[in-house]
Amino acid sequence: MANMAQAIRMALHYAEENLGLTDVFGEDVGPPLGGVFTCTQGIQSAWNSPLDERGIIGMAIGLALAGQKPCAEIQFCDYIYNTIDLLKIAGNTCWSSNGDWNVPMIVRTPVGSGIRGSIYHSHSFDATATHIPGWKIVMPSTPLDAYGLLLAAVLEDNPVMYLEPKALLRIKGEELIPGEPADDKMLSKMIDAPLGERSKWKPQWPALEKYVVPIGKAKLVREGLHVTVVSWGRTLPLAAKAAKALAENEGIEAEVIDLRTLWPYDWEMVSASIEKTGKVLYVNEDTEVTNFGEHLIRRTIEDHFYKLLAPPRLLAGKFVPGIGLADNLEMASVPQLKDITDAIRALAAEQP
Amino acid sequence: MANMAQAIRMALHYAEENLGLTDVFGEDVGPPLGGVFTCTQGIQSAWNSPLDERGIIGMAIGLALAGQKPCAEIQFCDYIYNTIDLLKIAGNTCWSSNGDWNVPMIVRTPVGSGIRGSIYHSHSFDATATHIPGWKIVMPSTPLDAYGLLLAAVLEDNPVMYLEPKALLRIKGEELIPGEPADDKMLSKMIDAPLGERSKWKPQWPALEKYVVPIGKAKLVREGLHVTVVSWGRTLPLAAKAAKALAENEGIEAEVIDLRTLWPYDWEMVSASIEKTGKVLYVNEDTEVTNFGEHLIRRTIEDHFYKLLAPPRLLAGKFVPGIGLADNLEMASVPQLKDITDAIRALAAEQP
Amino acid sequence: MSRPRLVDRKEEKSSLGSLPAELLIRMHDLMVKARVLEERLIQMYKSGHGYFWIGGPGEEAFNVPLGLLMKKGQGPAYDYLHAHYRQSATLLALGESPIGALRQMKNTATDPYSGGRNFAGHFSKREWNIAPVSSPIEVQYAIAPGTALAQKRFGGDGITIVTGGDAGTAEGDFASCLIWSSRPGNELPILIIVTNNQWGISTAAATQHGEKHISDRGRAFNIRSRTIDGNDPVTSYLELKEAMEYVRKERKPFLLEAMVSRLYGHSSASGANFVGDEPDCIKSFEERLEAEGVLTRAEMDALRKKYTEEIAEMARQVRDEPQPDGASIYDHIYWEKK
Amino acid sequence: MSRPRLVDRKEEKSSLGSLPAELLIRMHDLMVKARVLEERLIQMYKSGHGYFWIGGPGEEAFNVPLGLLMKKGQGPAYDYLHAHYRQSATLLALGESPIGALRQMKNTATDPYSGGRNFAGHFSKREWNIAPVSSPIEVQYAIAPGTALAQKRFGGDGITIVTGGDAGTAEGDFASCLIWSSRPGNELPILIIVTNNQWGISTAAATQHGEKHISDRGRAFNIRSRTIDGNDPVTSYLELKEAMEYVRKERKPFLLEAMVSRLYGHSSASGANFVGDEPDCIKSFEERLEAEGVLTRAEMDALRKKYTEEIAEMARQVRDEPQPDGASIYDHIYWEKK
Ligand SMILES: Cc1ncc(C[n+]2csc(CCOP(=O)(O)OP(=O)(O)O)c2C)c(N)n1
Ligand SMILES: Cc1ncc(C[n+]2csc(CCOP(=O)(O)OP(=O)(O)O)c2C)c(N)n1
Ligand SMILES: [Mg+2]
Ligand SMILES: [Mg+2]
Repeated sequence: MANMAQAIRMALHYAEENLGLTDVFGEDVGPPLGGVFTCTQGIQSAWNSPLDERGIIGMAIGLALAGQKPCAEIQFCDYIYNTIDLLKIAGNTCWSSNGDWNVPMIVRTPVGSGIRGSIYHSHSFDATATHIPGWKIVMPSTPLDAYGLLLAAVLEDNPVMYLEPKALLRIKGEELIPGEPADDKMLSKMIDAPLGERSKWKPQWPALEKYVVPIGKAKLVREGLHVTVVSWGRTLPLAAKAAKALAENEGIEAEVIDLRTLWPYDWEMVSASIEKTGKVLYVNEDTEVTNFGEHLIRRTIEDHFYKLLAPPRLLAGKFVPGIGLADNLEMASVPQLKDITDAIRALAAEQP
Repeated sequence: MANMAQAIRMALHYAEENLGLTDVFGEDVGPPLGGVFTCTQGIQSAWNSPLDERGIIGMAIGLALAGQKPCAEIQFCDYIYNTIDLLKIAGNTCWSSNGDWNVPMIVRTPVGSGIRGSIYHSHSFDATATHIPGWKIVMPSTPLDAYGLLLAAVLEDNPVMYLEPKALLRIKGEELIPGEPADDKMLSKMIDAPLGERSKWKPQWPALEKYVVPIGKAKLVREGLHVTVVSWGRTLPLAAKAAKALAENEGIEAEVIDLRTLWPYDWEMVSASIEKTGKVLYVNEDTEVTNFGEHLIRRTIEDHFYKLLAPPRLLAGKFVPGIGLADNLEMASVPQLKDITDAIRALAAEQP
Repeated sequence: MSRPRLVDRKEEKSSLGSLPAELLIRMHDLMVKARVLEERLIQMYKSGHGYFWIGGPGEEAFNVPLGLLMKKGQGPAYDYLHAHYRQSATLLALGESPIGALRQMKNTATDPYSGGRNFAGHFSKREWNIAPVSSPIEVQYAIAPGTALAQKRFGGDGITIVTGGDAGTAEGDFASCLIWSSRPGNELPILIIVTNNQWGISTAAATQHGEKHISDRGRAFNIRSRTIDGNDPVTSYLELKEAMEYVRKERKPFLLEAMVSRLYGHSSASGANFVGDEPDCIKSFEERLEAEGVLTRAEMDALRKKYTEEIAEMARQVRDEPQPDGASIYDHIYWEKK
Repeated sequence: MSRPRLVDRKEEKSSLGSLPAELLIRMHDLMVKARVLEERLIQMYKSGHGYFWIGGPGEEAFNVPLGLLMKKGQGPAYDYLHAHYRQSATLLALGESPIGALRQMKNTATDPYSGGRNFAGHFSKREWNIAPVSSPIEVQYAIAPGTALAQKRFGGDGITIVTGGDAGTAEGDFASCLIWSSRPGNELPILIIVTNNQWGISTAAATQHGEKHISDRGRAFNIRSRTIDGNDPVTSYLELKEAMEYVRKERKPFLLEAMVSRLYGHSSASGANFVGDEPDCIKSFEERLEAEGVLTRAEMDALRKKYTEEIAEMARQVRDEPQPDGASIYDHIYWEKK
């Protein structure tokens, strides 16, 4: 099966061929590199930009205003923080012009920890992104969702922030992308650029099909009765793994939801699950002060307070200025499998 | 009594004379204007900068690294969003260098609604600021606190974000600043620059005294038994007013806390109050998704869940892309007196 | 700041005769109309019919020809304008009615640019490729290369025009615009304009800017660059025409700095009073029109009177129009398919 | 990108004879030491003793003279350096031991620059006014004017030096630096350096930059500006000396662009293999030193061997040093008074 980077590449290819995607651009996005995580290799409309994030976001807004369908990349979300004003403009242009203009652009950016990226290749962007009105924000945790959400993003009329959990970009999926060859070696031969000289290389794209994961729909990853776990991105597979182990070894049945869309999020699914379990744990790796999970806790409190069996919990990144390079530092800063397991276990065990 | 703009000016004067403040700068901060809200009139060390917020924050960091004590102004916090990366650097420099360097700088910026400032003179900065580690963040709601917190900021060894609720800048205080003459007409004659030609004008400063409001200490504005209301900035006096009216007319006794420092905040005082009332309402005017009040709700849930008599509530700005210019739009977007009164009343009345 | 350098047309005043009388009269008409509109907006502010005024009195001699020379329409075949907040004259020259500006001033629900949400002077008109004006200084310079790239790709002769003030060029976005517009082999059809009134609110350009001319910044990027007297409508017309023809044909950037006046100060925040010590482009143009017999004083007075009455009447009409509802804050957060 | 323009010293190679032999030998020594250090860091990365390598092989001819010419010390009387991540040679020339870089590579608790928190090449040394290197490209250009202003005020001859790469000059912060450094009457004592290796990761400068020379951007601001051959240590030394003397004395900015090589590609992310097709400053310097009889091949071989052994020994030592504790993440969020 494809890994997430390949899935993104295939989605971009499908979208430029079939859905009107016009520009895939950013630093090192075009040939020869095709992106620092290979996500844009072989994409026809991919081009390299100057090293200027403000220029990149500005260009995307301008292209969108002129009827193009751009997908801009910020190489690491760690470097997006000088563009927040422009992101706000992309998000407020439709509203400020009272519905005169829309800005159908996509920003893709890798987020999160997991590759020993040190202070500036480990940031999360959940909290900042969800505080900006006017955007839709998605974050896949599987290659298939990555494909389907990217197609949905291209079909959107509004700005979409597409967050790529960098720790998952090289992880292979468990489901085939429609049209993807069953053999991953073959897939790799077809669409991965060769190492070294590649100026004459052209990808051979499989006959991909349209597959859209609607923005705003979460995914029930595992059913359970004792506690609800809501997560997204890097921590989602860890939560699923923790839940599986807890079910097998300790009889704790956690229901795991992959939020997938951070905004507008699928409160219906989350709410129904909390209704059932009475306990909810929100897991993400952004720093824990003014964290998007805290919004979800507030929402939980508003709708479910009197029926909760335990306080809704947040497991998130520590409120420190960065993720340090050394193993111990990274492990201590953001939720790891053990932290998630412990948190689920504790919540399941909690008695008023 | 001095208004908050005058209080800030007096604090800057006191600090440049006595506490080593070296630079008060930003767009239109120096003569002839002395700041768009007059906060820097007559300040010796005030100077005008280029129209470049990134340059302003960068300059402040550089000055602080070189042992100066700068106080930079961003003319409206609405224009700070292209500098978030630099604010993050100011906040992470000590940590990233493992304690080698510190960055003792202050950023002052007016925040919030209340002057029909439309989309770009109405922003709040609470959520974004509190999500950046390494800073201390204060926001006075009275002239005396404005004075005392600014002196504390100048005495700090770390970056301090000093948020000025613009709706309160022209409101007179109810307490004298130590050294301030009792007669405000006289104060105005002494320290307000004349309209029109003022190139030869010099302020006559009163004999100000040192008065420090420690960073991290909240203020109990009103005692009460039924519900705790925690607020700061523009909404704080409204909360106090609502509480007073509810006590007088409806027998609802709300305890009102002015948080004053958003980070690191005075959990001890807030927590003790919640312990007493069992009910808490957090009021602020930043947009309500991924809002700092949601952090305080999470904290409340963590520490008090089983003893709460009602769900902790948030009253904040609506999650819309801006505050529209027309009266109706502004009123509908951010908490007004009536909204706060209604929220306190409803919470006081809430029965499980 | 030194005086403008009139690159081709040297120190002599441009001759009225280089333009047909009809055009001169049309430009004058629009300049007066724009001035009367701005003065009405100021008056509305002063009498409590608006919260804030900012606008373009003192820039008419430049902004009118700009509007006249634009290729008006929707989509990449036409010109895009990424304006700042002093460009009512450009809008009027494009054919816009003044009533829209009055409505925005009064923040009525009928305001065609923002439905009562935004400040005066914050135009938006998709039908004519007028991108929404937003308050943060200089962001339009980061955005404009995007529409220009779409046009480069589309072909034809549509161009992108971006304007802003002098102080704002200190923001990095101005530099970004120069860089993105001059990528080798990917030069963009963009006319980069700076209207230099030598002030940023209360701050004199001379205290913050080491450049002799802002337009000199284009030279390092091999961008054709020029500083002109924007207070002269004939110069402005001719220079804009030349610059626009270059951009339309060559599909390459041009940086044009126009020296202009700021006749009512920065905005209502600084009082919005007539300043008196800066050149008034209408006054000097009228002197020339009269001296050269193109228009008489009486004709010009009548014109001003006509616009004053027309626009006052519009202002009265606007006064009774409804304000937007509070509940409408949730409208248009996302695009509603049309 | 065209070849460097050697403004004063034209096309001829600078003569070794313009510098005393002792200095040539010292520069060579440091260049070799720096190269050996970087090669060791790469080897550590390749053998799993570090997660990421980025550094300066190919910039030694420029970075060594820079370090030698700096006025080393703490506070505004001394030079401030706002460096980027390719400046190990500058640090060594200032007298730093290579072991710090090895410790940072191995992210040990003993890492003197970040305690195991930051990537290789991210130096920080307050004692010598070395501001912490941070990964976001170009922010140092926004920050550096601050230390320069403090120095302008302090007097004396201490200056601020800021360095960065060519691709990064597309960020607005580079423009900000030019603007803030050249405010009329407030010109700053700052040496603004760009080390131009003609690449930003995989992107060739020629595809993104319309400037003939990046240094041309200084001219609009009346900043003295020059592009030099940074692969020649003699040219670098002489040009840096001249530029620094100007900045020290005149208290005004100078923009210096040095053309350099990137001998092991961008970083470990691009493989960190020797590229072979770019000028190697040590190789060419050694040829000249040998030709002119300053050093023999044998002496130079011995020197490299000596450093290889010394640094390998240090790397062995570092290998056994402890990693920071998880609990230490909460240390130094705020300043601890010393
Ligand atoms: C990013 C940003 N910073 C600050 C402001 C506040 N502000 C509004 S206009 C202005 C001065 C603009 O001067 P200039 O660019 O010369 O344009 P002018 O108003 O003179 O036409 C300032 C500082 C703003 N709107 N946006
Ligand atoms: C703001 C920012 N954007 C992107 C990156 C990722 N990045 C690291 S180095 C680099 C290229 C830098 O090129 P240049 O400025 O020429 O310096 P060089 O590495 O060639 O010395 C990029 C894009 C970054 N570190 N910071
Ligand atoms: Mg101006
Ligand atoms: Mg480079």
